Amino acid sequence: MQRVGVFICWCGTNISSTVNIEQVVAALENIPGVVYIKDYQYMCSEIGQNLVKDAIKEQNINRVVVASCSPRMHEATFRKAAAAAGLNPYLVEIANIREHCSWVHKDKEAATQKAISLTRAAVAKAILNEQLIPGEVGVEKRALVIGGGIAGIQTALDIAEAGYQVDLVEKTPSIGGKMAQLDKTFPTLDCSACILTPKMVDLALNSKINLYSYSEVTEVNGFVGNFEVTINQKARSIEMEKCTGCGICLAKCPAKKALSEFEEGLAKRAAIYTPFPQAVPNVPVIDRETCIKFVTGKCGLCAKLCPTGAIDYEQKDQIVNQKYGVIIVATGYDLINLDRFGEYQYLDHPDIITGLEFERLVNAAGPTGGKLVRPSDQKQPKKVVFIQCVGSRDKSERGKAYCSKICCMYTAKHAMLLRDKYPDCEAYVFYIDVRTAGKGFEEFQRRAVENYGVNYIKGMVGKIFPGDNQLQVNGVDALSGELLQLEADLVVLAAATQAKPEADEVARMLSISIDRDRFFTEAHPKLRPVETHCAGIYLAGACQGPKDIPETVAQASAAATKAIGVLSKNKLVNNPCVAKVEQAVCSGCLACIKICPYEAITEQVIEEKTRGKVRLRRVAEVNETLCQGCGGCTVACRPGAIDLKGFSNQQILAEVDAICR
Amino acid sequence: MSVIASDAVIKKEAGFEPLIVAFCCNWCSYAGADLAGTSRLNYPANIKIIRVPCSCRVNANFVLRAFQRGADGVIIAGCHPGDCHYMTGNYYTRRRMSLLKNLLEFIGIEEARFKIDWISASEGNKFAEVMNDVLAKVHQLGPNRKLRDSRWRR
Amino acid sequence: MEKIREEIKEIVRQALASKEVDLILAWEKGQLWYDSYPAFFTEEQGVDSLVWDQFCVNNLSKYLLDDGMAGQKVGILVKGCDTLAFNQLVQDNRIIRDNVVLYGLPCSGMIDPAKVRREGLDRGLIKIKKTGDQLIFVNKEQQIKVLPTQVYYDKCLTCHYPNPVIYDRLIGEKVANETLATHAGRFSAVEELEELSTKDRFAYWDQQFSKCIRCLACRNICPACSCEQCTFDDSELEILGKAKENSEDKFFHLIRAYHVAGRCVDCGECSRVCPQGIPLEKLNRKLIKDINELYGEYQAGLDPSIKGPLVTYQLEDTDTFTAGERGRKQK
Amino acid sequence: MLREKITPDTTKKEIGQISEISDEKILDCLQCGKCTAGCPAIHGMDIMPHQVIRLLQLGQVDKLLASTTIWGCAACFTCLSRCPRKVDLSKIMEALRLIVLRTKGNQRLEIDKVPELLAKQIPQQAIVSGFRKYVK
Amino acid sequence: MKKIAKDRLSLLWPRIALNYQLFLPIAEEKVVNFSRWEEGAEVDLATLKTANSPKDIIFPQTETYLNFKQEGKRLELEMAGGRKDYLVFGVSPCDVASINLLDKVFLDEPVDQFYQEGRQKGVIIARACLNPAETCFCSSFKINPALAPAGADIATWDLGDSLLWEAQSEKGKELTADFDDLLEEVSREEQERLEQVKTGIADQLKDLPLVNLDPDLIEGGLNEIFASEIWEHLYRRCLGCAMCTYVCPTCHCYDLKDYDGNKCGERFRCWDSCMFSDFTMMAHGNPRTTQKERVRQRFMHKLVYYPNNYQAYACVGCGRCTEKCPVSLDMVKVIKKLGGERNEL
Repeated sequence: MQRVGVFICWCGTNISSTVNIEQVVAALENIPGVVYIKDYQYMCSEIGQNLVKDAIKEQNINRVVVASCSPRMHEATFRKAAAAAGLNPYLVEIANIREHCSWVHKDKEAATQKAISLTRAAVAKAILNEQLIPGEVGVEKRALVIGGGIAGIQTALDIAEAGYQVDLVEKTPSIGGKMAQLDKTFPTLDCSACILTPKMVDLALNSKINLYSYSEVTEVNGFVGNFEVTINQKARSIEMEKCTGCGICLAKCPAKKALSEFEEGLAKRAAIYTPFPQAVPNVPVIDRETCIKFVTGKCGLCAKLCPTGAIDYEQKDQIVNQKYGVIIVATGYDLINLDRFGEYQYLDHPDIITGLEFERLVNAAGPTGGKLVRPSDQKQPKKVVFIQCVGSRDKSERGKAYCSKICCMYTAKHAMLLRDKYPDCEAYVFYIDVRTAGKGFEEFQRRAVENYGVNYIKGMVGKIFPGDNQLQVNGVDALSGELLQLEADLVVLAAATQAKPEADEVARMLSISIDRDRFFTEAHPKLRPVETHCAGIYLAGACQGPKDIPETVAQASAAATKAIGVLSKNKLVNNPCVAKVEQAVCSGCLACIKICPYEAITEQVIEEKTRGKVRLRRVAEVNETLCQGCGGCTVACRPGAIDLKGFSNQQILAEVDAICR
Repeated sequence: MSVIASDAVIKKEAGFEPLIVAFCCNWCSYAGADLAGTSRLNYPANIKIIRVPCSCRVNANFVLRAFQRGADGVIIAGCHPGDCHYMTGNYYTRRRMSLLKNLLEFIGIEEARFKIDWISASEGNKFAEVMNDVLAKVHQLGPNRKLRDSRWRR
Repeated sequence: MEKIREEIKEIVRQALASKEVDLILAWEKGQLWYDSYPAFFTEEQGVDSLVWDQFCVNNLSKYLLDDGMAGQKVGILVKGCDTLAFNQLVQDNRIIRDNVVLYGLPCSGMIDPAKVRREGLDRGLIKIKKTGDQLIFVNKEQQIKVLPTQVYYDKCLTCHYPNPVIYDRLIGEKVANETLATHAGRFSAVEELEELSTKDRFAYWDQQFSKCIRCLACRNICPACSCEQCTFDDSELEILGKAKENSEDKFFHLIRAYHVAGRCVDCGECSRVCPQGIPLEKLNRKLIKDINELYGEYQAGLDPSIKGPLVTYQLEDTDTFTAGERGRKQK
Repeated sequence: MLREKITPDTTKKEIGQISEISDEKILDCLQCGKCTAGCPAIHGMDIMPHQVIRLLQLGQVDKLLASTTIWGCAACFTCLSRCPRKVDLSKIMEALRLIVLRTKGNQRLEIDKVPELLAKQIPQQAIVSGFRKYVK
Repeated sequence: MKKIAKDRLSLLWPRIALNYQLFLPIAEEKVVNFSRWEEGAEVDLATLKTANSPKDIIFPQTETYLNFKQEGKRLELEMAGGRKDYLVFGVSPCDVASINLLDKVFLDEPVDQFYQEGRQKGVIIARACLNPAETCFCSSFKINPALAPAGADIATWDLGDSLLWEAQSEKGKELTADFDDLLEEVSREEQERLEQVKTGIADQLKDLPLVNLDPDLIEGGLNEIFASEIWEHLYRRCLGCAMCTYVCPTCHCYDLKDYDGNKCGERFRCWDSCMFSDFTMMAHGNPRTTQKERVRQRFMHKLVYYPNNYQAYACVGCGRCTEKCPVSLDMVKVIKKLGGERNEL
């Protein structure tokens, strides 16, 4: 006999201010099976949990219904509490009367009635709950990190540090990412390369880390502990083992017309190239689109010159199949395309540049050797205008509604660097708001204003008119209400950050979700910021949302910790809410096998005696460790021979009936 | 022995409070509903949500049972195609429910009573919008008598 | 047909005598002119009563599910439509292909006794002859020439597989696929209904479903309804009660049609056996039509190796419910 | 001036009218000033476009109704095309003009004056749009 | 004896409908069944064999026993019943005979109150069967299609332009008086024509293909028939549907069910069929686990068990199963197999 205990949470006043708890209690008293009802201010608190535990022990209840917040919030909490009191945790059911009721309805009477209805449905479901025991599955003790920027590097190093194998897959020829392109970092102004390159070298030398550069993940199957991943190693045209990184080929390559990606197109590179001198691995790549050998068939100079004979024009893409226990996604971000911001003339004038281009122009290793000159005439600028929020906080189709988070700080940094190096050069910053939330950030930005004399103007630029020699910047000082017309030599645009264009594809491949800005979605915005909804897949860095370096590194380490948590286990317990087959009813049509995304269902031949004859019959069987509990098979199964534990046909019908009462 | 009330009768029915049963997949739409809650986006209390692991868990039986038990509208909400937590579940939902929806229309059930939509975990707004929209349309249609069991009282 | 009947009998006798098969599923003649019903032949001697005429409408392949046949080699006479059903049962793993010997019979159509009665051709009927394109109904007084379209089952008039699509042995000559012309009209009745207003469509189906006596003949004759235990018979789940209630009638018919979606071979047996004349084939064909329009042409039972439309998907599939993605919209 | 309330209750009605007529959300504005910075008609304005919204946010409708700005706006939509918040200022200007015309009824242009203007060889579009703008 | 002109029937129907729920054979898309008459209905008196027998009017497919209501923890019960007066017009002699067979079951002790009420509230107007179909074999059960068996309140005969009308019970007489203004006296010549018609029917019967069927010839007692080998051969083609039992005018098995309608509900009976696998399902399972046993049960009941209890066969030879069974597993074949045939056809 099912004895249901119902526990109604006030959630302080979150629930009780809209839902009349007394009325809910009164209504539940009449439901057959409900033998105990208790309400409390904070059911999730220790006292609240003890109410549940005590009732299990003292009131002899064997089904628990908690009417509280979303099961996504505290289902696990109450299951644990029940287990602690000796009740199978899967006999607990949650009625969501906060997120789905008190928070969205204003009318108290209606909300109360709905709360009763939802709780009644939970009772109906709970009565049909059965004891479930989770199964176990082994863990492949190897992590995959996708993306070799600072996020990926940090994650890989941390996991390796804990003693686990890590494979890092980087799409470009070298790891380093955006951070490798930066000159100095805020708010300390230390040199980006100086802090990054040692980490890159560490990574290259770490025996636990295997680097797949110039590679891409093409397929991901499986589940936490047992992901099956296919990696495509693109043909470098260089044999990695033979190459010593001497650089002769780079110097002698006759095809030097391609724009350097690393230098943001501000310099040219050879067809055979390493993105930058400190690249890891320090092995060049042949860009087959610009290489004369590949385009015309003639040349082959690099092969002739290579002292180790490492050049291999015939090299093919290689497919690697590997199993992983966990996956960390650290695919980073991009700047938005400025095509649609016609008023800034970015496409039309070389002296209107992005912040990232500015980084390269002031970088000692950059195309100008660190000398800031105008790309148009190589002259040193005397007046530089910085414009913030180019596309950020922009609700229109051409921008991004969110704040890109890093621009205020890097613009302050740029202005400061400029004023520091060239005190005679004026710096103007147009801003909407200056946001400096971060350790030492406010002080940093104030230094730019107070010590370095950077002119901060609250206001925006309406349009830039390129003149003969200079750029006429028409702006406004919104505070004073005065129009400004500045004759600038150089304009730096703080273009908004955005998710990588491949994010959709990556999300689909990994079965993780992306938000409407196409950043990957974390499992919980506050409490599970590095996990995804897919167990065993974690997020690090700006692929999850705009971030600066310290935050990225922090998240990377957090993701590594989460990953290590999984890797350190020998077995993982399964979700026991999986499919099961009633073989007597199964007709063996095996539609379930055809649609199962996890190949969790197999065919089995059973012997059956009917009327004295032995009949061999095909039936389906579920592998409980592979089944993830989506329930698709239960619908494909017409007779209902395959059902989902914890969400059975009978349970859902009972919920429907109860909700319609 | 037709049971359709004439339009006039339906309109006269004062204080009609529709009941809408919404099946929401745990990973996207249920989370979207949670987000609507966290964001305090109002939608009417007439909508009651049943949590299912995936939209592909929703059987045609459940939909019809809801109508039999007096639901005036039924909603199935799942992850956007390509976003399914279980990789392929909503692709099957898409086919199954496309056919079911057409079949229901074919036997003369008003199109607006059965809504399927894709609502992601980040679309708290869309969740509230879809709910409000279905409710408004069902309100206009009046109570479901066509599929309701005449013995069921609500 | 008589000639072929004798040929069939000879083949059946030989097959039983040589133990090529343990049992043959065929038809036998009953007491009335139209009464050709399913029969099980196990002995050579019994084969005399075997019949092959224009009333052998029953599809025999579902009898292959009979668990009494376990371990036996079974022969079966099959028409074109029957082979589609056979293939569907193979696809649903209900039949092991190798345990069955198929004797294929080309068929140009079966006669609907109800139409014969309606035309008044049954009075004093002695026999029916077929010459060329015409049928001759012979009674005591006269011979009446009739076009097949007047007396054939509706389902035969839209038949598109008059010849078996799979067989081990074909008996008789294949018939020309002449009915293909009318095949185009397969969905015309569905389209007519689609053109109606929602209200009128409901009025139509409400009236049709209210006639149902829930005898379940439509389900039990259906070669796609091959489950060990039908979900309607699941006493624990009890999704369908036994009361004669409008909503339960609708539930039954919607779910019945929906459960055979993508597997219905459009043999029309459900409508044929309905004692109340409910046009069940319109529901099935609505689903077939939608599947064809939304997810590509598909004929269930044609090739068991092709996955059915509801156990597969395409990334770029359309749907009928999101804005801008609606498949063909009804009024 | 010492304000007790950001938006005084006395102007709620007008603010409501303006948002109803224009269907624009004045609270969307971040006061970045981009509208002002790019406005080609700025020189005939005593209140800058971004200040128009600020005044609306502050409920100071009276200042706006008395301003030259609302009559100076050419409804060229430059501001809208660049506004990061998709605020259509020209609609707000129109709403303000309508309030003036509806309450005071003083047409800025009389129909009899039109032939005279034509004689001055003002572009026809300007006359038509002026007519629309100044007459209700 | 009276008569009513055919063209006055359209006046008769609304008159009857004033005081009775009127059921008539009504055609709906080629299928004729007894349905509630309403203005404009397509009454079809020519079709003698309706798809369903009028059984479901007297013994509805679903009939509420009691209604219940829940108030808090209290349950209120209320007996159902209160049938309205009804009149069925145009019942064939075989169907009238079938009602008599149902009466034996339901009106015998213990009396079935609901059925009894149904019978009391009902008026049966029979119509002689002038044109028996080839699937008919009522004469095998000693039913004369030219006459209305006892149990019909009024008998009618179709003479083309008019219906002859004769009251056979008190109820019938009262009704005849009520409609006196619509009825006319019958002429001598018409009386003669009626006799001719009756002879014509008898002649037709001789020519019917199933006329030689005679269940009295079935040999053996209960045990022999039960153990007969014929069942093994017969049952195999049975689909296990309930068509034969639901179109049969004499099948009368039912199940009792409860419906929970949310704080209210009902206990109802509904037709059930011995062909179904869940028929008479009990806690320990089903007494008849194979279709063979189910098929045997049905025919044993009609031909052996019922006669043992009530001294009559539970079949009236209406021929509905003969015509409708999708696989021709009908009463005729069973009787024949059991030897109930006078000579080979």
